[in-house]
Amino acid sequence: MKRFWAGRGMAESTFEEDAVSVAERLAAEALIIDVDGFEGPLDLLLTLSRTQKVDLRKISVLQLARQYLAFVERAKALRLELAADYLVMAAWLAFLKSRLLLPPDPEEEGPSGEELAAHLAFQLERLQAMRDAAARLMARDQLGRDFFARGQTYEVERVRKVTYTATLLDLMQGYARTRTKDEFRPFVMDRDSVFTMEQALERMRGLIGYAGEWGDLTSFLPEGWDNNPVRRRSATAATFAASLELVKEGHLEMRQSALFAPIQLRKKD
Amino acid sequence: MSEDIDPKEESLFDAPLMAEQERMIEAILFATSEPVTLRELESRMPHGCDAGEAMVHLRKRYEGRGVQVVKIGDGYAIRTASDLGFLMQKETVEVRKLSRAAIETLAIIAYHQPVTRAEIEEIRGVSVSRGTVDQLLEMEWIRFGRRKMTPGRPVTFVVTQGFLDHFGLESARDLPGLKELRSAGLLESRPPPGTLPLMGDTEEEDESNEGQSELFED
Amino acid sequence: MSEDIDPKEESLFDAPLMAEQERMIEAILFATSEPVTLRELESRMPHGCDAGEAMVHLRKRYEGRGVQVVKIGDGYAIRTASDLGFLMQKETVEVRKLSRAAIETLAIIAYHQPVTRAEIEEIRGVSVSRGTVDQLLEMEWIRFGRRKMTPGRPVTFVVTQGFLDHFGLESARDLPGLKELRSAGLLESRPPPGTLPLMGDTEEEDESNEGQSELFED
Repeated sequence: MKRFWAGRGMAESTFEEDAVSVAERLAAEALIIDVDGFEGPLDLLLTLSRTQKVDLRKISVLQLARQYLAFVERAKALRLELAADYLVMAAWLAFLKSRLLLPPDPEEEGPSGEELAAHLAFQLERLQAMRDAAARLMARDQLGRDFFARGQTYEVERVRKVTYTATLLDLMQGYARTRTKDEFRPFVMDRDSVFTMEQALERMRGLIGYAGEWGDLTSFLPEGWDNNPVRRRSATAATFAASLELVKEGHLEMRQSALFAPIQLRKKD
Repeated sequence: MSEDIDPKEESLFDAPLMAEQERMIEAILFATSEPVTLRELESRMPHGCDAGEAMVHLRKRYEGRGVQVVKIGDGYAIRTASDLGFLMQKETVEVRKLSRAAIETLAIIAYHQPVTRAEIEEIRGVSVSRGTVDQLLEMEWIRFGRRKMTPGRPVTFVVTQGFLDHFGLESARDLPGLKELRSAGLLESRPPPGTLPLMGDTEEEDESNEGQSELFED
Repeated sequence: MSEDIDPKEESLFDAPLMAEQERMIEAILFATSEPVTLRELESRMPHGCDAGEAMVHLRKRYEGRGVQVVKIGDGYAIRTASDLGFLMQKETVEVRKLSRAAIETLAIIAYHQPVTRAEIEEIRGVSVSRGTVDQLLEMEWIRFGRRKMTPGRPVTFVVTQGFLDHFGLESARDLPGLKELRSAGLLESRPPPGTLPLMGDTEEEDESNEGQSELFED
């Protein structure tokens, strides 16, 4: 196939340079009307290749590239928006065209124009083959249309066993559900910044022995907990709650002289 | 019609051969869930068929076979021979959909195996009821794996061959990851009620991929 | 009863006679709409039965009849003869209309299995549209195969027994035109020389070379 491409490529470069026929232009115009009907550039190329009326194995990729580029040009002239992948293909085909037309540069790395063209032809042939295969498949006799399964499956009343079932989709969606639930998990407070009432109670029990005189609640806060507001609030709340607990137990007295005034504590004798 | 037409030629335009008619009623009785009357049979067969006569042949053909053509009211149906009823016990299963809790638990076991109960609870965010695990064990979709080498040496759960068979998987490794589920359009197209669309949370994905390959290394 | 023990009576404790076994599998197949494997059949039959041999007899018996015993993957099922479909308008279920993309994707999976999503996209030249794969999964015509042993270990798709059943195929090897396509090299996944702009995910491009004909190897 490679040899074939080499010969063809050279011949065309000599005689057919940029000779886009009127028929091709007309064909491109007709296709543009239907641009939404194509499933991507490969599908469009396959449709264009049919105008060559040859076996896909003998198709002229150079000619095809010209047809495609003509199509894109027409679309531009008509100010039609083409999806990006159509333009990517156009750029690639323009590159391929230049490779096919220029004599091969022995210095240059990478695949030759003929190799690239052969691969594109292979892709088109394979896509066409899959379409034909799909058509043959759908033309087969089908269950429930041409042949039939048992209408009545057996039912016996005597034994009744319950089984549970689930489909693969259920399973996968169930998993996705649990994994995405992370975002909903109830807020768990960062324990680094929480001074618990249990901690405060333990601390206060140790301290009240020394609290013979009225002292401000804030002076009972643990060390290092007043440097940031979150920690300070937590420590204050816990210490206050612990103090109330100790008042209830009869170990402590509390007072506050006015609304929002400092809260004071002392040991109860 | 002229007298001298060969009766054989006439038959080309007549009803199909009796053997054909017998095939026809056989196929209809097989595919139909309810008993079928002779009238219904004839209305579905080509013009001129005699379902009654075909039925006589068909019933004879099935005499002594594993299934029989029986008359039920005005209709006919194919039924299992009564002496073979014992073979049919498996057909009487009632199939119910697995509960959401069970599906989620099962999914977590499949994706994270071997996994402990505590780990399942951590992932689901709720405690796993005993009944759920028992049900999955009883269905033989999960079984106990090796104990974890962590304090308390908790038991782990893994999925069984029966699980793989049911879900048409060759191994639990073939289950698609979150990223693949999403790119295959399996998540967006029908989001289960009450779920947020999946965010492009790549960190989470990496985590789950990592976890998975780790778990499946043997 | 006579004093001499008849050898036939002894056989009560052996496997049933082959004619009996044939009746049994006939009854089971008639009662079930899904294909049943020989193993399943034997698990339901008395000990010592040979479902395989009984199947040979049964298939012969139904040759040319209105219903036939067909092989589908590993299983067997009874289906109506396809030339009698015209009698069945009543039973015809409206098969969900598949889009052209879905049909092509299905064909590519059937002929190229196990195949990755990236390979499907390479063949079709467009990305697999959302919903196509999950529609095929939901119809239970495709399922996940083994992951490819290539970077990223992408999931693969293969066709199911349900697919074979629906299209009356005994195995994926019997797909129409498979041999011709293979000998024409059209089922190969040729690496593109350099880069073509047609691929789906660039990261997955290079994975298409291995394991292609795994399922079809004889």
